Amino acid sequence: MDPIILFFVLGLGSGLLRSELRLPSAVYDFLSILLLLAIGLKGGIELAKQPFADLLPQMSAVLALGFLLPLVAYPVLRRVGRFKRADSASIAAHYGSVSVGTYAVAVAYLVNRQIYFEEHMPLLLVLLEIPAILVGIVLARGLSRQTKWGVVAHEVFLGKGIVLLMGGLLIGWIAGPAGTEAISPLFFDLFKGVLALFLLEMGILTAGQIGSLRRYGLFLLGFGMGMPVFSAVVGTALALLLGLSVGGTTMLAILAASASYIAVPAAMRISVPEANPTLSLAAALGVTFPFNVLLGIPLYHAMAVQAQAFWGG
Amino acid sequence: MDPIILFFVLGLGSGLLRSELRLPSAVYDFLSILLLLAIGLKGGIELAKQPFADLLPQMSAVLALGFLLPLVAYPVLRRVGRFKRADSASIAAHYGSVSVGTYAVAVAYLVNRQIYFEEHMPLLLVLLEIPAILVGIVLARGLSRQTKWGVVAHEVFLGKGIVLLMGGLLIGWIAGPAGTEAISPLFFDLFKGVLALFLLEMGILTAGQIGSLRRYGLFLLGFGMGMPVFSAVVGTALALLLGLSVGGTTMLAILAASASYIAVPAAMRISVPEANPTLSLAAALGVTFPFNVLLGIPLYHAMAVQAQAFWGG
Amino acid sequence: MDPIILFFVLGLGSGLLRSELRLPSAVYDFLSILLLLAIGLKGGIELAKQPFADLLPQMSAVLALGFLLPLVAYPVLRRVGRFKRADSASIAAHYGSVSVGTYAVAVAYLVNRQIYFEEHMPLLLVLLEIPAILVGIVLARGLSRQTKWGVVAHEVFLGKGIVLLMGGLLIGWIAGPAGTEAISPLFFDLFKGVLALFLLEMGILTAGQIGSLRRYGLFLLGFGMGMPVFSAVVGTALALLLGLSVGGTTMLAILAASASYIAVPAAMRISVPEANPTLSLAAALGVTFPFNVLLGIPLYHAMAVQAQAFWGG
Amino acid sequence: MVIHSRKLLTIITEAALEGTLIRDVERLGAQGYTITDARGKGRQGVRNAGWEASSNIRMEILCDADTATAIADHLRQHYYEDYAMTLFLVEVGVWRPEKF
Amino acid sequence: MVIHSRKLLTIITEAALEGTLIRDVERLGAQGYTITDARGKGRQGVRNAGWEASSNIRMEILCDADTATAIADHLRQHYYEDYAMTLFLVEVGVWRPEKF
Amino acid sequence: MVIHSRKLLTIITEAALEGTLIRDVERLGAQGYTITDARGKGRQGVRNAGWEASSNIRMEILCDADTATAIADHLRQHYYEDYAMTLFLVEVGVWRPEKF
Ligand SMILES: Nc1ncnc2c1ncn2[C@@H]1O[C@H](COP(=O)(O)O)[C@@H](O)[C@H]1O
Ligand SMILES: Nc1ncnc2c1ncn2[C@@H]1O[C@H](COP(=O)(O)O)[C@@H](O)[C@H]1O
Ligand SMILES: Nc1ncnc2c1ncn2[C@@H]1O[C@H](COP(=O)(O)O)[C@@H](O)[C@H]1O
Ligand code: NA
Ligand code: NA
Ligand code: NA
Repeated sequence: MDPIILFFVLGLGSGLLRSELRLPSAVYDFLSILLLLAIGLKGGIELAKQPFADLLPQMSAVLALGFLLPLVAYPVLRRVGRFKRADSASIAAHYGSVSVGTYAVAVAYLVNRQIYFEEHMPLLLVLLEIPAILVGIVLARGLSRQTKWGVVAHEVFLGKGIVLLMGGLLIGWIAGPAGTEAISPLFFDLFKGVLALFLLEMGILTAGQIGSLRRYGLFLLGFGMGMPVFSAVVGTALALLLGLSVGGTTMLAILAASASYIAVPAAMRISVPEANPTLSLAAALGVTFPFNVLLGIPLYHAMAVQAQAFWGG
Repeated sequence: MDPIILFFVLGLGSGLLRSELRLPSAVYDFLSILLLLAIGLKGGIELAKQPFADLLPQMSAVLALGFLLPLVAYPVLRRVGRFKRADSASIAAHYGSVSVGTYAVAVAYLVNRQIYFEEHMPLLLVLLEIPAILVGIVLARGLSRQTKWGVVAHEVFLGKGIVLLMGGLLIGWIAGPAGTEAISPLFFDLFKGVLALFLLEMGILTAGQIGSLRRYGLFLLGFGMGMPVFSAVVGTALALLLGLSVGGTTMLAILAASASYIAVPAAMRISVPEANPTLSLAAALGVTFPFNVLLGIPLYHAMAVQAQAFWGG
Repeated sequence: MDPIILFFVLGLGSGLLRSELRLPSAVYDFLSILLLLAIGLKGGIELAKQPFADLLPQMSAVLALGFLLPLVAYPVLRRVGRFKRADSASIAAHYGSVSVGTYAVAVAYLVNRQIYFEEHMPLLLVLLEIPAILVGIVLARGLSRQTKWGVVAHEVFLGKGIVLLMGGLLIGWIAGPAGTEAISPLFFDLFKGVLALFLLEMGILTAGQIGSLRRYGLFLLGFGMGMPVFSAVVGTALALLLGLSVGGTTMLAILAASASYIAVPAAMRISVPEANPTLSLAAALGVTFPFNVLLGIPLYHAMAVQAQAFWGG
Repeated sequence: MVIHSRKLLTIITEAALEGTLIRDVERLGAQGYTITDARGKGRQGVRNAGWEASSNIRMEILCDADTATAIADHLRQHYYEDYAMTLFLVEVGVWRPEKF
Repeated sequence: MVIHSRKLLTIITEAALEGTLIRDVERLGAQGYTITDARGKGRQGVRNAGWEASSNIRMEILCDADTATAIADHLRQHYYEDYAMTLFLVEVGVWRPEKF
Repeated sequence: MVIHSRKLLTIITEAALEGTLIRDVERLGAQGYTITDARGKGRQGVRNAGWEASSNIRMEILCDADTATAIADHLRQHYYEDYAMTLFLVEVGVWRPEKF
């Protein structure tokens, strides 16, 4: 088993056993900054190698995906889950967006198995982060005049995660492979080690969600595993349409399947404050993150292999 | 001279000169986490290479050592040092347990000189951390019903240090040498650099103990150097019995000789609160740590060489 | 363009757009500590390779430079800038001293272009940090008896920056190239990556100075760019006299041109508290740092090439 | 020197609100503020500082009684319902009353 | 809105006690608490936050007078002798008294 | 147990002053102090903790009225003009008055 997954399990275990183990928040921030920049840089370096125009179809498709997924999730949450409007909208936004941590684990998974994937994925990652937030706000409020779209845009586009991902992307793009060589020991050689520590803390945070999960019951548990599988199917189908490789298909599936626990919570807190943040975190962090990391990635990979074998070109 | 020792001296010097130099506590935590995981991983990877059953004799012997040492230290502290019962018990527990920082310096020392040692030492390190704590509590309280052994066990087995060491050990064991290759740039390549920074802070902390040392007088100074030498002799003898290599003998000596300044203080503070923590820290951190790092390690190594030459097989 | 400069631009941009991106202060401290130690170590390792006596002329010349520059800056600030005595003295001290961040960028610049420079520069860096502080205090107070020179000396020589630079220098000197090999993955391989993150935060800090800059007007802007160019010319001339290489000349120019934003602010705050720290920081950090990093370094390099072609030996 | 009476309003709330809160209290007349990072527990459960979404800040504002009331009213109307937030007021003495 | 009077009990003590303390004060009736990291000096010497064994926490509990007294009594009996610990009580005003 | 009245003097000032301040308040009779890191805004503009030169500390001193006055007077004379500094005084109750 990949040791980074074991780090996640270690964190989860020590969290459940109420060990006092925790990373200081400055360290957690440091690790996230390194991961976000590394992922951005990697994507930018690859963008430097290919004509940008070729990517426009993929980019539009992914934006559409980001609008679609929360629109599917919302009625399920509202009708079946019987959540309040604001809560349904907020949870839907979390699932329409993406989790950078999950993406990083998927990268490690594919690299480990030497499976090629389209390296501009970080660009799609950034694009997929944003639409669901806007959809979530509109679902909660309607197209109300009251919504301060300036504030929302600021929160969305200038949030830490997007700035680091986009910044890394641009730097990698401008500097190219040769230019970034000197910084690769920090950002690329240490990547998996940094990811391991990050997952240790993610395990601890996940363990902290079990309590709220118990309170909010079975529906969240089901939704937290059913929704990603559904999204992965949609992502896989889209990847086939776009003609991605097996690795790229797996990646698009995991992007669709993952649920945000950083950018979206922050944006929802400011824009839809009446939504209860405990609900969406319990689902995204307490169920979907571990599900994707432990079971989802191999599952979506198998799905991609099958799908490509049947319909792929 | 090994530069990591110079980092310790730099910290010590700037502490004594009252420079404002300090590592932020989040950074100190980060460095400790890296060291503990690295040591655990290293040990686990080696465990993966050999049959576990072969280690049982060594493991039992080390557990016995952990029970023995505090029982020797206690009467000395009580009678000669004239410390109160709780204080004697607490100091004895510190000296029966181990210091991970000292262990790491010893690893660097042996690796530097390319001296082989049994690589499963981290397992023995973990085992040696624990018994002395239990002995210390019993020495302080007797086998009283009042002691909340559940709380004690939680504090001991789920303390940060043990979780990281044991976790690293298990991860290394399960993932093996091939699996951990991708995380080795962070945990293994940076090891000595991280250790250097860690020792810088240890130097500063040691300097901070000189004040209390002055207050509590000569006995602590003598005990802080005499006890480790005695323990090292016991450790060396045990290593001969167990048939360890010269490097392994040095290691067992240093494990025995080192005094805990992380796990045991935390456990004693909760379980034997009436013991004055200043006393044990002044001895373990102000005397024994620098003594072992600067003089002890080469001394115990020389001792191991001699002992192996005379009695070794 | 060198990616580390792009990191600075990213920080500057996200600061100006009021993104919430910030490095936690513990992380900023960690990065500075790594940079200071790495620069010191590098210099020390080189010192180990050459007879110390040969450096005495350069060392004296640099000390003289450190006394001269603030004496030139002071009357300009007082007469032309119409600043109060204390403010003029304090700003002059900032510009007479050096910026380690700027030095690090210059190192990256020259190494990138494979331009040789005298590697003992960190020694000159340390020497140049100090005299300007003393000059600044005397300019503000006269040779008053009231000045607590003991406190000043403590602040200057035992400040974090000097201790780490000097400590690194001594460790590198004693341990030499072979001894420091084991710690080079942390201190040297990661150097540029660490510098990139450091510059990201510097960009954010610089953006934070724009407000005060606007308040204090045009003179500071002009001084913040004119003074470094003047100092660079003096530094270049001195380098020619001392017979330095093209790279060494560039380095001495950049040392002279850079303005302190760590050691001097701290010392001035304690020794000349009536000086307004906002003024000197706005100039040193808001103008001179970005000017040097973005334009100054290539400019001084071109100047060094020309100067060496005309007058160099 | 003589001591003057002022109010110290302490606000414990979600870290995510820091920026918004600063804008609001300055608009309502606060001449300054002090913030420390905190963790805690209340109606909204445990908030223990591991990461942004679950950490608190503790903001103190020294001001006169009217400003304190104005700020408290505003906060209760706009944030109290939806955010983790605790407010309390203490009577304090200051030496330079013109500052607050 | 009318302001109600409550007590703010502040406890400055060793970081190692955090878990135990939380359990105790909740059992004794505290509806919430706020904790910040601190360093300091007192009877037990300097405790300056470099590492766990020597760092402090500062815990605040808003509650009624009885709860404050109960907690203070408990702490003095169980911890005051053996741990670095300082307690003090302030009279504060709150707007939502039902919370505390 | 009976509660005694003491003063809590809070000083919010530049982090660079920490060492000097500790020396001064101990000389003026403080038996102890507690410090937390802080950020804030006042006369001297925003001080938001990103790095040393612009971060604050918040120091609390429990003492009797005379010591509090002595410290406050000293600080106002020596630092108030040139440094970012805010002082305030609160009436508090303590259980072990001999400590302060
Ligand atoms: N009774 C209390 N005493 C002290 N702090 C409290 C109390 N109740 C709540 N808090 C703090 O205020 C924050 C928000 O409170 P709440 O809105 O009740 O969740 C909590 O996370 C605590 O830090
Ligand atoms: N007079 C005081 N004023 C403010 N804080 C104090 C005072 N005395 C003690 N403390 C704080 O309480 C902690 C424990 O106090 P002690 O039990 O006296 O060692 C110290 O580390 C300080 O942080
Ligand atoms: N009205 C206020 N309320 C709370 N804290 C303040 C206030 N004014 C100033 N401060 C704090 O005291 C520090 C120094 O204040 P000043 O000397 O006014 O710049 C500021 O950085 C704030 O942290
Ligand atoms: Na998704
Ligand atoms: Na031992
Ligand atoms: Na200069």
